[in-house]
Amino acid sequence: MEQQLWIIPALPLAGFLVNGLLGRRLPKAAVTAVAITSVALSFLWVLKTVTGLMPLDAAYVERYFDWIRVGSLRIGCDLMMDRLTAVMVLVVTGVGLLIHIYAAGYMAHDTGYARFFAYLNLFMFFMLTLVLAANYLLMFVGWEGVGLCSYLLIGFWFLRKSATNAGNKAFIVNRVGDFGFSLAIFLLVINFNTLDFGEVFAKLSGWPVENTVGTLTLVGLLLLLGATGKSAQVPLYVWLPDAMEGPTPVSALIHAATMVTAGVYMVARTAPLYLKAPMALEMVALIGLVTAFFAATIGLVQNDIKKVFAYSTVSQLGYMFLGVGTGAFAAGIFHLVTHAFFKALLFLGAGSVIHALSGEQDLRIMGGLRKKTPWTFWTLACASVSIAGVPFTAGFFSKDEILVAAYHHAPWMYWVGTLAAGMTAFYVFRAFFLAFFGEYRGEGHPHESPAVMTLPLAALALLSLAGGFIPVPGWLEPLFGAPSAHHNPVLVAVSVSFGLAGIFLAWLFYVARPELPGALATRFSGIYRTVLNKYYVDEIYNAAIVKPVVEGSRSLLWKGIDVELIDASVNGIAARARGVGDMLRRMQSGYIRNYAAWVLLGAVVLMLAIGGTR
Amino acid sequence: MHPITTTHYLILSAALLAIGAVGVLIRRNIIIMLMSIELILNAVNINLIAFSRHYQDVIGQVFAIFVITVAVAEAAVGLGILIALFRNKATVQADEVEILKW
Amino acid sequence: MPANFVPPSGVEYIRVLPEIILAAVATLIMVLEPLTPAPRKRALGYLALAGFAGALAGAAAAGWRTGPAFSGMLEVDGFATFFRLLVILAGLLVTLVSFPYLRREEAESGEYYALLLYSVAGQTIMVSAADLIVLFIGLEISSIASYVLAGYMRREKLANEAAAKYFLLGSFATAFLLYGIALIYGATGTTRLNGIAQVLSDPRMAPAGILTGTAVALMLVGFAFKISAAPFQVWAPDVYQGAPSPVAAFLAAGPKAAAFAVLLRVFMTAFAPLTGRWLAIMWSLSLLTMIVGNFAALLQTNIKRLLAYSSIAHAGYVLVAVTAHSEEGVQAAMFYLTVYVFMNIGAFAVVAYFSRKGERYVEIEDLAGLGVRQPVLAALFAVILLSLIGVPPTAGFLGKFYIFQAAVKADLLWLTVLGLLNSAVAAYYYLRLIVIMYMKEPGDSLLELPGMAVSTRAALWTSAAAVVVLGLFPALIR
Amino acid sequence: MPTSVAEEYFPVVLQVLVAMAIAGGMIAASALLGHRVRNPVKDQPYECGIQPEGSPRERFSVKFYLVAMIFILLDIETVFLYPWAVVYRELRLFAFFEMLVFVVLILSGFFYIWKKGALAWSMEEKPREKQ
Repeated sequence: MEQQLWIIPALPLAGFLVNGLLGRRLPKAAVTAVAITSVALSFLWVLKTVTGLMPLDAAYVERYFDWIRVGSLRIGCDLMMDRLTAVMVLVVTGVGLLIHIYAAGYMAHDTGYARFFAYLNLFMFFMLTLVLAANYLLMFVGWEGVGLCSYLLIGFWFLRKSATNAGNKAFIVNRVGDFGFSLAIFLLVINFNTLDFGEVFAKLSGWPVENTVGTLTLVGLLLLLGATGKSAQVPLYVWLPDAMEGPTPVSALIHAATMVTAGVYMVARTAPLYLKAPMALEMVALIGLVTAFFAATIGLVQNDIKKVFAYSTVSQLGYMFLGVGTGAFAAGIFHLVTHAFFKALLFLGAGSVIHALSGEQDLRIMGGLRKKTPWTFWTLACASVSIAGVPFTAGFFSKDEILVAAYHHAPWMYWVGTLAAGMTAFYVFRAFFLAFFGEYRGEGHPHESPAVMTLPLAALALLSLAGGFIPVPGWLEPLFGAPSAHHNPVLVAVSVSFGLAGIFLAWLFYVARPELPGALATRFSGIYRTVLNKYYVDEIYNAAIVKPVVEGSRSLLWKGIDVELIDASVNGIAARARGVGDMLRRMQSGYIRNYAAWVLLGAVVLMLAIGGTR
Repeated sequence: MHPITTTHYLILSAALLAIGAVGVLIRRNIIIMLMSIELILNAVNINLIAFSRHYQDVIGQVFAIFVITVAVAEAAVGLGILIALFRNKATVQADEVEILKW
Repeated sequence: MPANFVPPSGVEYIRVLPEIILAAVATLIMVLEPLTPAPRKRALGYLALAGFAGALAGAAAAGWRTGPAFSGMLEVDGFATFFRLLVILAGLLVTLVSFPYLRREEAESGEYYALLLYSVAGQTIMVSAADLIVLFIGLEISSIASYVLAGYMRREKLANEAAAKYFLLGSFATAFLLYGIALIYGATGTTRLNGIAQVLSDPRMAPAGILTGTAVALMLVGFAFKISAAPFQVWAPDVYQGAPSPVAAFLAAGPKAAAFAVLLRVFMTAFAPLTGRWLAIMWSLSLLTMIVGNFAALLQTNIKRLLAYSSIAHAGYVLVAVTAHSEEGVQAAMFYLTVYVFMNIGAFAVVAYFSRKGERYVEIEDLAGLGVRQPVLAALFAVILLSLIGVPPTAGFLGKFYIFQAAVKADLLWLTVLGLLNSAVAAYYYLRLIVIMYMKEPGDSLLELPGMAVSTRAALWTSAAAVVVLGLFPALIR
Repeated sequence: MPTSVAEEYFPVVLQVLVAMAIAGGMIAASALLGHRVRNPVKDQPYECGIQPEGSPRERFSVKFYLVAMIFILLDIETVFLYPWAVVYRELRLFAFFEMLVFVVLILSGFFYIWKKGALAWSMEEKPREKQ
């Protein structure tokens, strides 16, 4: 118990309580101080713990108290630290800290300042609980908590109708995913009578590898459903682009670096189970691949800078799932780490651009910011280079690990992946060139962001470039086995060439010959319009699911059953009662002789009844 | 000739009871209704005396005297109320007395 | 008979003390009445109060020395003392309520108080009667006095009509009762309650079934009328509406409680052997009463008429206790009647005060906004209404609880279920009053509401307090 | 003692017959023997010579009813005196006081009626207006 793991999540919780309860009364500086120090202290405590547990070959578990003890089932409030958790916790607290600092500048003149930081701290608390949890139920608590915080933060500017709608959409879609997750938890309880990771995986050894759809595969698929909801994969990704309604630091922290990666972490954590259910694992890879390719195509034509990066996140998450799905868990996690760096940087850069243009997000109105916001320009350049997979950048190392693993798993996956990588490079640089090259097309007078914003950008830029050299796969070896040794240079060369081709095309389209994209768009107007409208997925969902459910409940449940059946019967009884009442009331005709008749009638009846019986 | 037994008296009193009860129902005038009630009370008296003779003890007769006294008291009060009613509504017809209803 | 006649000993006079005091004071008032000038009639009222207080003491004193009195005619036991105290208390509260009422209606006179005293005297006799003759005489004294009381406001058409109806139907039903008593006397040869029980129980002398059956039926008619049970309750709404409110309070409390006492005593002792025959009838009577009382009240707009139907409904509940014909049943009935007396007098006291001169404001709508204008009055009335419904903290709930508990013990399951359903229906028209008082805007009827007289306030507070206190500490009178 | 029912009731029947015979005989005799001269004045109801005004059918005033009722009420009390008188000897002192109370109660009733002015016939004598 000496490492006191509980302090890591407790600190952000304390920050939340202070800001949440006293926030309005504290000056802005105090609020910022409380928020940032709580995350910083948490980060330091993580460092102390990780260094303290250094060899960390086995999972280090701390049990605090029995949360649920029913019959033989014991679910404790226990936290756990092993190598995977260490990586996740470092990323969450590290990137989180940088984003907190950035947010201090970005949200400086926003009225809900204290409320914003309170929510951010609460989010950190839930994310850390999710990552540190030693059993599925506590992880589920974190899972729900982050969902709640994402709802709160997306709809932070609740006066805007679109923000609240986006918040609702995110929350509901997440709930659909969580539905799958909870079913999986129930199955685990039924089959293993415990939810503790260690015990579950220990009992797994007795189970055979399932080639048909057995319980393990079912659990795997349900967990995958939960993961797609949280990490915005193909069926349930629709909420992430709309989540851009929230402030940019939120998008950076939650919808890029930490929350969306929870799904990947969960799949990685249940690796032993997935290894026993190859079909489920295959499904993970498929989902990942489809999402990566599909989201990349949509990203090509988006005009809102944040929407472009949103689809890029969906696509990169697809890569992570692809990595994990093809058995290369270490590669998946490695990409998760590097992605956290450059995607956070991309979003924060975009935030800085928006800040500079005082709220303008449309790429077509930007341009020529190279001279006006040099810091942002250079840091964003590093991020773009890294995500495009230019050799020796962080993105290059992690993405190629995944693509190589995909090739060994199934060659066609490699080619689709590489094509998607090319598209990624294209749309990132399209946004980059549109924003920073050519003349400034807007009316405002852009200005560079203050130091408090550009410093985190610089730090992240450094990490995006040098991130590749952090030995994440090596570090995760005891958990997931050795990374695939065969580094086939040919595959690497092919994927790099695709990346560079993407960059060149982007340069050609948007710097050299700006009229080209317009001409191309008119020629293939049909395809262009469908892709621009996100393949009308939202509209399809609306028509297929939302409308029937809402209409059904209104006409059938509410009008049909509730009104006709229940109300009618209740009112009916009341009306009958009044009817009887009225009839009885009429009994009092007011005539004495009627009354006498009643008395006599009563007497006769009584006499017959009592007298008559022998 | 068979002697007159208690049952004869019972039958007589039952008849009187019936007449009295029907009288209350049929007759319109309240005074007549009052009279028919007195009739029933007298039927009761007949019964009491018959049973008293049957059991050869005095309880029945004592009871009869009390019944008579009570009947008088009732009649006095009843007529009093009737006069008050008559003063107000100038009618003794039972059917016109029907403001209070439902 | 004279040979073994022994003059009543000293102690027997003490047993009859309450009756003596009540009758003496009443006669004194009657004598003084013509001598006192109009403005000082209130003094007679105070004399009546003193009379009631004295009678209470007398009843308590009589209560200590239980036993027969006047060669077995009266039986002063726990049961009798309990009801004597209850009935005298009812009379006292009604007198308190009557002071301001009579002054306002300019109808102050000694006769009113004397009649109240006589009626209560009749009831105390009824309650402690061990002989059918004495029982009948007590019943008649109380009824005749109440006929006159009902028609007390001679100038008003409604009062006359109420009195005429009450008189005609009252005497008609009592005639049946008398006929029943005669038949029972004929069947068993004695009018002593325990004597009748003995004769009916031993098979050798069992008289003809038809004779006893008809006798029981006819007597039941008389009692059912007095407690306003179902087929015979037609008189109650009209009379309660027509009679002045304090009298209506009295009718709902005094005579009804005494009638129930007599019903219990007669059917529990004298007709115990015949239980098998009258039980089913009692069962259906109580059900019918509850239904008529509750359902007819739903559409009422006049408060007094509504309270009349509510009192019929409550008679139904007590009848359930009677149908249980067990020791708990009697206990439950006694407790319920006490609470019932307080509730009713409280409710009618509010109506008496609220209805102003000539009882103009007796419609339910007139209560609108009372909660705003007169919070204390509204609160007291609400407490009483809640107790009438039977909401837990109040005594009304406990009363119903004991009754239905006794009923369940006597496995009258269906009756209990229907009874509870009925009290649910009852909740509607009681709550409607509370809703109107608190939720509606005050109409013009509340403008010139004069201050409440001390005596009505006292009566109202005692009844409301009793309802709450008994609710919390039922053991006081179990 | 008369054995059959007929003998038992013979005297009663006889008495009734004799009564009817006398009454009927007188009416019949006056109708048959009397010399009847009909004229309007004669047809008027005979009121000891005073000129009758108004029809005999007009209503009685309440006073008459009042007096009648008071008479009946007080008269009933005598019914209770008879049995008392018969057994007075055996009951000794107790009965005397008992009856004393009874009579006092009745007299108080009478006193009330008297003071209330129910017995005062003529208008001016009314001591106090009845409410």
